[in-house]
Order: sequence, then C-alpha cells, then structure tokens
Amino acid sequence: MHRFANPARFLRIARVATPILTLTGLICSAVGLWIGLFASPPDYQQGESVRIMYVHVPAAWLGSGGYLGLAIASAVALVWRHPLAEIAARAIAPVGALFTAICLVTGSLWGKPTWGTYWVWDARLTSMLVLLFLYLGYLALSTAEAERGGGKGAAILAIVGVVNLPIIKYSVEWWNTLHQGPSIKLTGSAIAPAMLMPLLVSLAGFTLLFGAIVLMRMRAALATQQVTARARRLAEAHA
Amino acid sequence: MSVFIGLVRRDLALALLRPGTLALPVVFFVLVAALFPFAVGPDARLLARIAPGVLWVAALLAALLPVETLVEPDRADGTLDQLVVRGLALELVAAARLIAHWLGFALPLLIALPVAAILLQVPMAVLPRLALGLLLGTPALAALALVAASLTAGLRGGGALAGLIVLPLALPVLIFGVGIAAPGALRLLAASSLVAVAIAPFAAGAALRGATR
Amino acid sequence: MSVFIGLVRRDLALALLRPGTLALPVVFFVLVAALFPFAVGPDARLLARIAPGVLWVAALLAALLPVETLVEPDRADGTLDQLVVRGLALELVAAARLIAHWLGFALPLLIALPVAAILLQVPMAVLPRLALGLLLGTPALAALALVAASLTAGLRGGGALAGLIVLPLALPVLIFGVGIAAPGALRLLAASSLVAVAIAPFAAGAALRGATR
Amino acid sequence: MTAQHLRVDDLACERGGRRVFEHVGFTLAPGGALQVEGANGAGKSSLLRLLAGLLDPAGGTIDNPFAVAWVGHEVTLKPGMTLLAELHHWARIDRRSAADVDAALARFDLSALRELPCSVLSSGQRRRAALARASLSGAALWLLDEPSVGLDAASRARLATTLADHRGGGGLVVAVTHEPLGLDAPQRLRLGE
Amino acid sequence: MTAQHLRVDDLACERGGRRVFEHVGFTLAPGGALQVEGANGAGKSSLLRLLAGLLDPAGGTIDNPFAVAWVGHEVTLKPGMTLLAELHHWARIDRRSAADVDAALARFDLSALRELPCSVLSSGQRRRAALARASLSGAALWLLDEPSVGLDAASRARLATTLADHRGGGGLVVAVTHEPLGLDAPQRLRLGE
Ligand code: HEM
Ligand SMILES: Nc1ncnc2c1ncn2[C@@H]1O[C@H](COP(=O)(O)OP(=O)(O)OP(=O)(O)O)[C@@H](O)[C@H]1O
Ligand SMILES: Nc1ncnc2c1ncn2[C@@H]1O[C@H](COP(=O)(O)OP(=O)(O)OP(=O)(O)O)[C@@H](O)[C@H]1O
Ligand SMILES: [Mg+2]
Ligand SMILES: [Mg+2]
Repeated sequence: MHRFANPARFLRIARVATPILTLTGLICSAVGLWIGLFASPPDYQQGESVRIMYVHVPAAWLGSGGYLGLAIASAVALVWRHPLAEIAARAIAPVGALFTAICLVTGSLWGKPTWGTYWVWDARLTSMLVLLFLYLGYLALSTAEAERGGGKGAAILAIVGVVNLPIIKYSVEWWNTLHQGPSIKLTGSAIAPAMLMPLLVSLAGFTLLFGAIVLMRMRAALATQQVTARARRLAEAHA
Repeated sequence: MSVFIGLVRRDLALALLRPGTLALPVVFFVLVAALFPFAVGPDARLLARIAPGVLWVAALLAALLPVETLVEPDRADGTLDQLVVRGLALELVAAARLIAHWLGFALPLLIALPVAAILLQVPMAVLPRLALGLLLGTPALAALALVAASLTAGLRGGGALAGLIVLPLALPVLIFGVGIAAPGALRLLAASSLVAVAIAPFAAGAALRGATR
Repeated sequence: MSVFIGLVRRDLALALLRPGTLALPVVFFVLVAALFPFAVGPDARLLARIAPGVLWVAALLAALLPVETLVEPDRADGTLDQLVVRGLALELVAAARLIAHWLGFALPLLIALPVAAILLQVPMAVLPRLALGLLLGTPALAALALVAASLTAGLRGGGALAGLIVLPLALPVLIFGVGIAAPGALRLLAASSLVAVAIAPFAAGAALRGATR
Repeated sequence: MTAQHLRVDDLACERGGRRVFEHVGFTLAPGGALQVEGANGAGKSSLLRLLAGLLDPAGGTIDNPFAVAWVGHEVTLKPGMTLLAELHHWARIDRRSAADVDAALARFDLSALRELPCSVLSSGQRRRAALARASLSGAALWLLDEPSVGLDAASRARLATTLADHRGGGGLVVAVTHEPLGLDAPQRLRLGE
Repeated sequence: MTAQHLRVDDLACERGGRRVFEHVGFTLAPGGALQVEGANGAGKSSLLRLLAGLLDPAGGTIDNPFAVAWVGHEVTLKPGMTLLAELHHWARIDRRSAADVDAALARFDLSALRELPCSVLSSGQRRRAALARASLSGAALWLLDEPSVGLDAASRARLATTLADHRGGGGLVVAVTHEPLGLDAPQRLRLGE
C-alpha cells in the first residue's frame, strides 16, 4: 500500500509510464475510431448515426468508472492519509467529469436522430446527468478547500456520492427507459462482432488515455506543490 | 446525555434569537407555492398533479436557505474549539445540531403546509399524506443541509457550493417523497431519512474536525 | 464614481465571483431546474408549461440564499464603520451591494437558461421572452433581498423577523414574471424593478445607519 | 485666524439607555495627542465612536474639522482576501496610490505577508494590518482603540515612531489604551472617575 | 510513582505547508506555569492549539494527561445570549454548579453585568468573561492566549491572583503573552529565535 507513498518514487515510475500510456492510448483509440467510423458496417436500423457509439459507450464507461476510482482514491486518502491519494483523486475528477460530459453530449446528439429529441427524462440519461453533478460538486468543493488550505470535505463527499450511485441506478423503476439495456456482456454479446471489435479497441484506447492524463495531472500537482512550498518558505524567511 | 440535551436546548435557544432565520424558509416555501398557480394557469387538475412535486422541491430548497449560518458562525467564533477542547465528539455536536435544525426548519414548514396546499389547490384529502411524507422526509433534508453546511464552513461561495453538494444527494428523497402515492414509497422515504440521519453526524463531524484544523 | 465601481468590484470579489468561478452558480441553477422533472415527472408538455415557474423559483432562491450574509458580516466586522468614517453615504454602499448581488445571481441564471431550457423541454422560440422577463424582473428580487438583509442586520428577535416582511412584496414580481405571455407583463416587470431598485438603496442605507449605531 | 482644532465640549454618552459618561471636554491642536484611559466599561470605545461620528452624543458638542482614520477593536479584514488586496481596496477609497500601500506595509513589516490570505494571519499581524490601513489613509485625525494590543515589542516601537511621525506632520491622535504607547507628552483623559 | 506531568518533546508545527517552528520541548509539573513569548507570527498560538489538540503536530510528541481549559484569541460569546446564560451553558457541559458560575463572575467582577446580552459588553468585559469561563471549568491545564489583552489594571491584578490560586491548587498554566502577567517564577519559552 505504502510502496508508492513517497512522491519521489511515484514520480520516477510516472515519468516512464506516462509516455507509454499516451502512445498506446493514442494508437488504440485512433485505430478503434478509424475502424468504427469508416471500416465498420452501418447499423441496419440506425444507419450511420450508430457510429457515435464508438465514442459514446467508452465515454460512458469511463465516466462511471472514473467516479469509482475517485471514490476509492478519496477513501484511501481519508483512511490511510496516503499523501498521493488525495492528489490522485483531484487529478481523476476533472477527467472523469469530462468523459461523463462527452457521454452526455454524444448521447443527446445520438438521441436527435434516433429518438427525435436531444433530451428525455429517461432513467439512464438522468442518472448520468446526476453523475456529472456529483463530479462538479466534488470539483467545486475540493478547489474551495484547497483555497483554505486543505480539508477532508471533498473526500467525504466523493464517498457519500458513491453510496448514492446504486440508488440512482434503481431509479429505472420510476421511469420506463428509452435507452437500450446492456447489450454487451462478457458472454454472448447481443452486438455484431464487426461492431464489438472496434468498440473494445477504442474503449481500451480511451482507458489508456484516461490513465495518461491522470498521471500527467498528478505530476503537475506535485510540481506546483513543491514550488509554492518553496516560495512560501522564502517569503516567510524574512517576515 | 444531559450534555447532549443541553446542546440541543442551546441550539434551539440561539435559533430563537434569530427568528428571521427560522422564518426565511417558510416565506420561501409559501412564495413558491403561491407562484405556481400563476405559472401553470387556472387548470386545477394540472395544478393538483404537480402540487406534491412543487411542495417537495420548495421544501428541499428551503432546507438550503439557512445553510450559510448553520455551522460557520460556530467555527468563526471559536465555539467548535471550545467543544473540542472539552473532549466532546464533534459527531455528538453535529447530531445535536441536526435535531435542532430539523425542529427549527421542518416544524415551521409543516405548519405552513396547509397554507401552501390551499394555494396549490391540493385536495384536502391528499393533505395528510403529503404532511406525513414531509414529516418522514424532512429529516433527510435537514441531515443533508447539515452535512453541506459543515463541508462548506469557512469556504467561499457557501450557498451555491452547498446546493451543488446537497441537491444530487437529495434526489432519492425527492423521488420517494413525490411518489408517496406509490405503494411502499412512505417506507422508502422513512428508510432514506434513517440512512441520512444515521450517516450525517459522522460525515458532518469529520468535516468539522477538518474545519477546526 | 471610481469609488463606487471599486465597491462593486470588491463585493463581486467577495461574492466568489472572481472571473471563472461563475461556473459554480451556473451549475447550481441547472441543478435546480433539473429537480423539477424528478418531482413532477418526465412529461415534456407539462415540463414546458411549468418552465417559467421553475426558473423564477430558481431566481427567488438565488436572491434569498445570501440574505443572512449579504450585509450582517460587514456590520459585525466593522466594515460599515470604516465606510462611514470615510464619509461614504451608506446609500452608495447599498447601491453598490445591490448591483453586485444582482450580477452575482441573475447573470449565472441567464447563462444557465439555455441548458435549463433543454432539460425542461422549453421550445427555443420561447427562450428569448423568458430571458427578457428574468432580465427585467430579477433586479426587483435583488432589491427586496438587500432591504430585508439590511433591516435584519444586527437585530435579533422581532426586529430580524420584521425584516422579512418586505419579502412577500416579491410575489407581484414573480406573478408578472411567470405570466410574461400576458400582454403588458413585461412592462409591469420593468416598472416594479424600477421602483424597487430606486427605493432600495435609500431604505437599505437608512437601515444600515441604524445598525452601526 | 487660528489653526483648526478638534473641540469637544461637555460631551455625554448613553449606551442602551444607560449614561456611560458626561461632562467630557477637551481641545486638541494639530500635532497633539490625547491618551484616553479608564477601567473596562468606562466608555473609552464609546467616546471614540462619538468622535468618529459612529454614535450620536446624548449631550454636548463635537467640533471636528479633520478627516478621520479609524482603528476599532475589530481588525476588519476579509478572510478570503489577501493582505495586499485588502489594503489596495481601502487605499482606492482613500484615493491613495499603490506606493502608499507598499510604504504602509513596509512601515509595519508586513511586506513579506502581502500575498497571504488574511484568514491565515496571526492576531498581531492582523492588528498591524489594521494600523497600516489607518496610516496610509492620509486622514489627519487618527482614532485608535487599544492599538498596541497583541503587538510584539518591535511592532510597538514601530507604532510609536509612526505616531510620532504623524504628529510631526501636523496629524492628531486620539488613542485609547491600558498601557503606555510611547506617545510623547500626550494630553491625558481618564474616564469613569 | 511520581505525579503526572505535561511532557512536550521535539515538537514541530506546520501551518499551510510552512514549518512554523520545530524542536520545541518542555516539561510542566502540577503547579507549574509556562510563559510563551515571541514575535508576531512566531507560532505561539499555533503551539497552544497543538497542546489543546486543535492542531496536529508535524513532528514530535505531546503527552498531556490533564483536562484542558481554552482561552483563545476569540472570546466565543454569542451576541444575543446574556453573560449568565453563556457561562451556565458551558458550566453545564463542564458539569459545574450555578455556585461555581457565580464565584467565577465575582472573581472577575462581572456580577453586575450578568444579565446583559454579550453583544453590549465592552472588549475588556468580554475578555474577562472568557477568563471566567476557563476559571470555572475545573480543568487542570489552562491554555491562555494573551489573556491580559484589553484588561484594565484592576482586572490584570485579578487575573494574576486567579492564576496564582489555580497553581496553588496544583493547576498548570501555559500562557502566551507579550507583556508580564504577574506569574511568579514561570518557566519561559521564546519561539522564533
Ligand atoms: C444523453 C443521452 C444518453 C446518455 C446520458 C447515455 C448514457 C449511457 C450510459 C451511461 C451507458 C453505459 C451503460 C453501461 O454502464 O453499461 C450507455 C451505453 C450505451 N448507449 Fe447511451 N446514452 C445516451 C443516449 C444514447 C442513445 C441516443 C443511444 C442510441 C439509440 C445510445 C446507445 C447506447 C448503447 C448502444 C450503449 C451500449 C449498451 C450497453 O452495452 O450498455 N445511448 N449510454
Ligand atoms: N450597544 C450597547 N448597548 C448597551 N450598552 C452598551 C453598548 N455598547 C457598550 N455598552 C456599555 O457601555 C459601557 C462602555 O462600553 P465601552 O465599549 O465604551 O467600554 P470601554 O471603555 O471601551 O471598555 P474596554 O476597556 O473594555 O474596551 C459598557 O459598560 C458596555 O456594557
Ligand atoms: N491556517 C493557517 N494557514 C497557513 N498559515 C497560517 C495559518 N494560521 C497561521 N498561519 C501562519 O503561522 C504563523 C504562526 O501563526 P500564530 O497565530 O501561531 O502566530 P502567533 O505567534 O500567535 O502570533 P501573534 O503574536 O500575532 O498571535 C503566522 O505566520 C501565520 O501567518
Ligand atoms: Mg473598548
Ligand atoms: Mg497568537
């Protein structure tokens, strides 16, 4: 657990990992998207608009997956006071929020041709919107706390938010959903392999990019942290 | 225990010193109720249909109004320090504050409910159910408001920030509350209040500990 | 004059509205708008119909949220004393605070309007009229909130309560606001805002002078 | 004609319906200093508020031709703002330049703290900030309520020299205090005797 | 076995990521007093907060077997409450009797003001109220941050005797101050040297 506790070691590892993730991520998503957008068959009922899926679905998964990561990092920060965990959480949040937003935008763009409207109050759409709000709440609180000089609030919020996620999922029972249910399962996916393959490839690519961006942000955060600390010492030296 | 009761009594006494704080949510609640008939027009059926939702949203937002003065003053004037030094668990303090806040915010709201209901032309038959729903649901709202207030104590942009934190978490309560017609909704409402009230003191306590540092 | 602008700038800075952090209140409003579909159900036609009401509820909430922190802190920490000693008219201070308060909640509200409109399924054609209505009506809400805040500053008990008496005056504004479809409603909105904004600085100033004594 | 004076005659003060003091009078010429003493609750702060026009006399007259700089018991700094932002704000109202702000910061040895948010300043640092604000206001009459409270020895010396300089430039000082401020040859006024 | 002591060893303090002081250590026996001095910003209040458990040490250890009474820079009185109500509230938490409250009020000559709302008290009267609250808490270790600030001569004398009595009864005092408190033979700790 504490193997990475010391920022120096983390930085050493991250310095190597970042470019690798970035490169492979770019390649995978490029390939996946290229196949998806040009080299895969149009959907027999949705036509070309189905191609949005290759962005939409990975974004959706990373959006929700990112929040899980955020909550876990926050828990580690709270329980073990792990120095890097908080930085990790603050690095993950905006990226996850971004993917969530992408999912929402692509989704509603997809909605216009398929459902005839940009937005419907459908269980899944709504739950995704709420997820975005949770992200934004975390971001606002954590920055405000950083301004004051730290605090546990944002971490607590992130964890409490996770308690809320399943509840949001169950809201399906209050609305009949327009959105399609899970068609991709580990066994026997209800989706044509010609579509599944590029989807999974771009998913892998996006995931790698997600990791790369988080690492970059963590490194940046650590750097600024050291700089400001030094500046503070200098200033106060002759106070 | 006597200490706990003492804390609740004290919080209530302080709240009574500032009845403006107590009245503000009620004023807001009634204003919102008075507003919607004009928004949707005279159609009574339509009005009756949205009435529970409107009342619940109004209640939810009303719970947010005192958020900036719920704990911040105690942090700023050193009250929290005095309590911590005496070895009182901030969770206990938060629990006392939660009870006081609920009494100070939910009771006036329930008293104002009939007025609001009349304004929204809610059939009197529905009123008891609505009241029961609010009675069961408002503890959750109070709990969320307390947590938000503790989280944002001493931070800029208190109100909007607190709202951003509370509202997503309050959605389940809102959904259960509006759906009280549905079977078992009341039970779900009570359940979510129980959960919220059970967790809130610990979340708030931890947040306050951070704020005194 | 430069002093006046300085006061407004300062108030904005204190109200978290440093450029960039505008995002927070904007999101807050989208969130408030998003509450109603949960409360009244996803029926698009219904939502579109109550949309004006929803937006005005958001406006009212935003105007009232800071009532307790709008002027009281300045009294308690001696800011008002510093201003009075410098020979600044408290009316001027109040006017600056009024503008800052309005910018602080009405601007984000207007920015959030398009998104809220999509969520509430408001036909784009109606949007400009809604925006215009908010633009014309919200100054009145800001003015009333400021007067209430000034009247309650430093007072406790009955006095603090009395300060809230002005708030029901918001009802006409809200009614004109949600009824913007009606002929002449916009003119009425503008008129009530004009009156409120013209009177508020003097009422608030007088109240503040009392509070510093 | 003679130079302007701060003239106070047969002043009486009431707080909450209670007569706190009466028959207080004095005259202060440019360059002069009045040191107000007395037990807690004798009405020293109330007297300052009367002189500043923050309170209405229950009797008597105050004739004050001078602009006023006010340092009350409260330091009046907004937690979120940096020290520099605070002083700049008040300097703008007083129509003073950024140079004046820097000078005032230096005068009370606050230059190194200028970028810190006021919420993190120590009590003495805050008090020094309040004094700096008064010293850069350019007002002729300084009303100081226990200005040396919470200051360390070095800062008290700075305060003394600042007050001396101000008086040297024809400024007036009315200071409430429970301990010597290093004012040279001040007039003294004891309340509550 | 020996009596319990307050033991502080190699203590370090950080505020806002900055090291304020380090290598601070002392031992205080029952009846003992520590007078903490140092320039503004040297970390005196921070040290008190560490001792009170209101702040986490950046290094070192604090071994404090005693109950704590806290008098910080803030007086912590609710404006609308009467002085008596305030003291009663804290006395209830400290499980002290009404008689203790009256004694504390008398000790700091506040008995006449008991029915006044705290908002109207003068600064020195407030500070005395804060001291009275500490003196009736029954805690053995008193942590006082500049307790004599704003007090008139008589009240300072009362404070000195109160502290002496407390130490006489086996109590401990850690007091931050910029001026003599009349503690007899206190240990001294200068921060920021
Ligand atoms: C704003 C609108 C939309 C949102 C917020 C949204 C959200 C989501 C989410 C959260 C997922 C991930 C589900 C999971 O966790 O397994 C998902 C998957 C998916 N979405 Fe959407 N969606 C939207 C619109 C659409 C539209 C219009 C279509 C096409 C008709 C669509 C087709 C899909 C498909 C095919 C999947 C993968 C199905 C699966 O295996 O889970 N979505 N969407
Ligand atoms: N707003 C008020 N209403 C009623 N009485 C007040 C008010 N403000 C102050 N008093 C009373 O007036 C008296 C004088 O208060 P003042 O603050 O002037 O005393 P002071 O001389 O400054 O004391 P200190 O040395 O403690 O600052 C006090 O007894 C106080 O209780
Ligand atoms: N919350 C905080 N965040 C960052 N820095 C802080 C914080 N609180 C205090 N400081 C800094 O820590 C240093 C010590 O503060 P502290 O209040 O302990 O000083 P002090 O010795 O009590 O000074 P004074 O004599 O003025 O009371 C100061 O330089 C202050 O700026
Ligand atoms: Mg005084
Ligand atoms: Mg200090």
